[in-house]
Amino acid sequence: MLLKASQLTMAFGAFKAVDDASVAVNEGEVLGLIGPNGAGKSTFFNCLTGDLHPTSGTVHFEGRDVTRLTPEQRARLGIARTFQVPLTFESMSVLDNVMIGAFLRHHAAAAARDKALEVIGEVGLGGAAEASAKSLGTPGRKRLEIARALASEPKVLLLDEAMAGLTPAEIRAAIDLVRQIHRRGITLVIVEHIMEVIVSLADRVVVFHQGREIARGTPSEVTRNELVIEAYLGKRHAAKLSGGTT
Amino acid sequence: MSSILLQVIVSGLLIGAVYALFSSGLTLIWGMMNVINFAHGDFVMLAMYTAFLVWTAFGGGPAASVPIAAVVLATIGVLSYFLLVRHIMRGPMLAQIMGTFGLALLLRYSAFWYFGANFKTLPDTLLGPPFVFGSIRVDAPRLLAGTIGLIVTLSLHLILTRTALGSRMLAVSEDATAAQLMGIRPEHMQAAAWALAAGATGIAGALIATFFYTSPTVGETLAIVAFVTVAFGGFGSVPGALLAGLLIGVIEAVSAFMIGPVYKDVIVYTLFVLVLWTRPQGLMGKA
Amino acid sequence: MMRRALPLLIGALALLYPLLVSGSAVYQRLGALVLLSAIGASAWNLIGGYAGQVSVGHAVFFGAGAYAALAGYAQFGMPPIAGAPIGVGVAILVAALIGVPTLRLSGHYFSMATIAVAELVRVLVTNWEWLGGAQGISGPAIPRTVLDLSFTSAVPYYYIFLAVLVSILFMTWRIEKSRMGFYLRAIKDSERAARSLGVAAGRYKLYAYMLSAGLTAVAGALYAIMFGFVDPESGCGILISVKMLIMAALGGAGLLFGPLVGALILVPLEEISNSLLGGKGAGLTFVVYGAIIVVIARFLPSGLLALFTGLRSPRKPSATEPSHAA
Amino acid sequence: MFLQRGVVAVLGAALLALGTAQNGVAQQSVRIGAIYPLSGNAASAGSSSKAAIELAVDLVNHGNPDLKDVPLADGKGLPGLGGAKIEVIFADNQGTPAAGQNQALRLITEEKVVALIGAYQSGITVTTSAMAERHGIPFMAPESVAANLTERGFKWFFRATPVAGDFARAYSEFLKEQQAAGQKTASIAVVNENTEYGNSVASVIKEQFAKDGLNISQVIPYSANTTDVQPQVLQLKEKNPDVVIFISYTSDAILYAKTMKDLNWKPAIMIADDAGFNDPSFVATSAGLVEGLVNRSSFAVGKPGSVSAVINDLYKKKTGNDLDDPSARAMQGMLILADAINRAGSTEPAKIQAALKATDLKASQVITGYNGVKFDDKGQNVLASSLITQMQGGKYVPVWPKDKAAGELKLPYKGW
Repeated sequence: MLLKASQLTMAFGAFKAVDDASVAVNEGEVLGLIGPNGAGKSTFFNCLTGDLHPTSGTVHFEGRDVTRLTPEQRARLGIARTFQVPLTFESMSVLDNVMIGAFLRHHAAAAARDKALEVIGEVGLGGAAEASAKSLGTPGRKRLEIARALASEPKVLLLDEAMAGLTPAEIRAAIDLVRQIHRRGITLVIVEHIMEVIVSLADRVVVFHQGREIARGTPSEVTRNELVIEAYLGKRHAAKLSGGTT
Repeated sequence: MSSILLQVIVSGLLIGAVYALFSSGLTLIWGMMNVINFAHGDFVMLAMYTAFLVWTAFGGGPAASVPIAAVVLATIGVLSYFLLVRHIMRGPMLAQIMGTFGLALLLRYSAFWYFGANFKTLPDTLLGPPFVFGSIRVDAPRLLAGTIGLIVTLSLHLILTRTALGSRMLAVSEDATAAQLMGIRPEHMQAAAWALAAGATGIAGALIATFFYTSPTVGETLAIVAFVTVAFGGFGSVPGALLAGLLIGVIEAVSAFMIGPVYKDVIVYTLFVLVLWTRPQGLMGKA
Repeated sequence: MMRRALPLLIGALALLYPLLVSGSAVYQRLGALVLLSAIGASAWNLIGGYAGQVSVGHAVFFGAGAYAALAGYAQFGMPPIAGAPIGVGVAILVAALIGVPTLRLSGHYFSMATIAVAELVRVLVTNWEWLGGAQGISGPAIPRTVLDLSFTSAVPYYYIFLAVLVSILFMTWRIEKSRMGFYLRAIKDSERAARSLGVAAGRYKLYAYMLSAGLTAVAGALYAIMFGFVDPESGCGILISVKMLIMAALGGAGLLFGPLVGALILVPLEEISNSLLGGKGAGLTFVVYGAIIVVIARFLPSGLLALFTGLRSPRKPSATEPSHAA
Repeated sequence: MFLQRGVVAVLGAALLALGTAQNGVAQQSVRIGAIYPLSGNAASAGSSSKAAIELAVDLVNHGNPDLKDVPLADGKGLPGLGGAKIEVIFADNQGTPAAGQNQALRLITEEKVVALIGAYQSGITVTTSAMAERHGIPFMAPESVAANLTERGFKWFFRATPVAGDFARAYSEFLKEQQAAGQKTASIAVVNENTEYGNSVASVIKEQFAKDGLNISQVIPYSANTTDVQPQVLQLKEKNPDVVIFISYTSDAILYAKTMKDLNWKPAIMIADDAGFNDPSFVATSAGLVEGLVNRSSFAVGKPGSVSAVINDLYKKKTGNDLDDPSARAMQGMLILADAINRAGSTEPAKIQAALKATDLKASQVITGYNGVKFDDKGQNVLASSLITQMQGGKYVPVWPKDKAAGELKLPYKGW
């Protein structure tokens, strides 16, 4: 097991955003986290990355307890992430953005630049390396975030709604990119509410509702699960999904 | 409790209410627009000179100078907003510090050029004799300033929380783009906030002039207190400024009396830094 | 051609400046004052410009340098320059003490905390008899040896300051090109994103803060050596902090030459307007000074140098090594 | 490219400024530089001193028939230099030691002044006079009292003003006389602002009083330019001393006067150490609150027709205010300089320095209450002395020592 959260609870005052959730991520798999807005999946996600420290429960990475580690310490161990609303370094060029990630494993500027240029090519931003991050649109920024994370050479990459705000064509391109990343042996955890993404990418899915896990299984299993349909998808969406189109 | 100590606390509360009064304008701007107005003390100074001019022109007391100073300062506030602040608030924080610091120098030395360096005061008999409650004495100008300080901070709070104007201004401060989609013109709301904040500062200055000296550099003396009060109370929180003002007033007075006046700043600054460390959002600021 | 000729020209101008104005002691001194201010502002630039942590309390470190230089003389008869390293050490130590708790704060809160700490230090120094208390301390009024660095002409100061400034700028340039420089800029843009990429933001901010503090102390020590006097207001006053910040911001914070450009504008402006208008005693010096700052903030909020970086290609200076030119 | 043009523009502007600054050089005049705080917190005092120095120069250049005893006040300029006129170049020290020193250099090298006078704040006098010393230009300090100024081994530094030790002795003698006359002086409080001026004066007073057996029961240092002085006044009210000595700048002096009335407390004898309490702003705003206040001054307006009265009238005509003590001392400093330059018969700094060392003015030849002017080896005027004045009907009247008094001392302190 690469990444394991056990009995994780995150309370803000009396409100429990995540309530006793246990999820394990196997090496090499693509795990989907889904749930309606406010289900607690983002909070759970941020507990995995270290942006939040859970009220109780533990997070283990490669068998090591990382519950109290900071985001930067986890990044060094090999956990990388993207943000729901892209947090690119706006005053820098695309190349410099990616170099920040590359510097984690390559301390010399020249080596970091080489690594960054390589990753930029891989994610298809090759033409824009010298452009300012500010000049990119939403798809570009999401891609830039993925490139930045990849440049840090992670073992697991956590994508927080990496497809939100993209057009269907852009989504298809993004899915290809994620598949390609997966093929390189990087484990993926994907938080999404676009079902198409989950269905086409995830090996396993965990469904959150009101801070609790309500179902888990393969995408096809959970989309047939009564609880999931009622709590989250709603009948209309379920019908759409079984039709196979969006 | 000895009657002297009680007098110390009463004096502290009164000066504290005044601190709250001249800090409420600053906290409004700071909280609503995320702009530190380094010229705030000089706004107070201009209001004090306005009060002085009102008195020399026709012998008018606070009844005349307070509304006049409020209008004059509100005008200056709106002008500053449209000519300067509107342009620097989207820039980096440094541009805001630079711009408002430059404005501070400009205002301070324009007053210097016009009024000269001499200290001015209003006659101390303007508001009549002090009130005496047993052994406690409360002088009229401070009592008036303290009372109006309470009224103004409370009204500002009510305007922000209970009126349509207030909720629009808050909407703009939360998310200007979203507010714009709802048909609110952010610039108008921000200009209104500056008018309101500077107007309140005008009231403060006119009242302070009744018991303080006025000089071109008096704003410097007052500004630091205002900054500390605002950060202490929580950026943007008018009730926070009130609470912090009263607290600072009493802490200053009691520590100056019990330990020594040179240490009152040490104690206030130390407390302030401790509050920032343990509660960066201030006493009543939003987390 | 132009790209190569311009730096050479500026370098030659900087080296020859005292000779070019050899007829005027005032303009030789002005050159030294510009460099001295540029040293302070460049030091501030490391934390305030590159890392984006707007300190309004650097007077503490400036004061540490200035006081160490003169206290060493007043208490032990050391040449002031010998106190400078002590000042740098004290500044770094104090920066660590202040930095650990305050650098956790963000934005305005950090700025406010630095103001408060600086005022606290000023009040404490005012009551600290060993440091001369409110009366301040003087340096060697009449130089005992050349080591006292007490010169009538400003030319030796000019070259000392030039050497220090060039060293600081070279160091800054090296940092800018290195991992640390990238990390600082990343922290400025988004601390959260930087941390997610393994940037130990707290540590890097602290390093930058300590380095900045140490270099600011150098500026303070040089100031004290040149002027031979420091008191709480001229060493630790809030105006010292604000001036460093304004100078860097005016030229372009976070840019290598920003502080120098700011100093090149503001120091002559200040000195010349004071010489021309100050004697009239109407405060006009500061009306002019304030107005120019306002106008620059209004029309060039990112500083004067942004004018040029904006016109240039979006290429960052990071790509100047020829082997990697795309 | 642009940068380059900017540099050239700045240099151009600088040279232009230099050019205009030098245009005003008149051949016949002796140029003296005066460095005072004309902006910043002390600007009020600085502008008063400026007016007083201008008046002194006017006396030398144009004369006044009523001032026959004052050297050079006969309007013939400087006879020793063929009737040359004095020209004063003022500079603003902006309240900072750095600006003071920068301006000193400018005055010496660009304006070619033959002597400097200033700089009000002691800390600025330190840096400014150091520049004069390096260039070998005489420096006259008419009002800076910090003790260390004359301890630096300077050869070009002259100080005309009495220093803290002189004031402390005056207070001590004055209070002992009052004690003998039956006034209560059992407990004495000292309230001092916490910068160089207040601290140094307070500590010297403490030493002197301890030596003379006067009991200081309470010392209250406070930070200058404070927002509130109520706690200090309440501390006094609690201990209720018989005598209070205030050492304060103008802003705080105004607040003390108001606050003591508000809190209804006054001592039997209230003494102010010059500074803020002598500022024309203070007298204009607060005289009615401090009737009977005892003050220290080196200048007090004597009987009509006396030198001090004539000068005060001239000053009042010029500025609308009475001549205050620090400004009178500045004026005196300028007159001493003028006298020395005249006797030197040269604008050569070394000759002026020698003439300053030989200065020997009698009490009748000075406009202040000094016993005369005579500099010791360190440059201190050994004949400098202080008068004790009292606020009577909105004006300070000299009341002590008896031979220089123009009015009767009235105790206890009345206040408002």
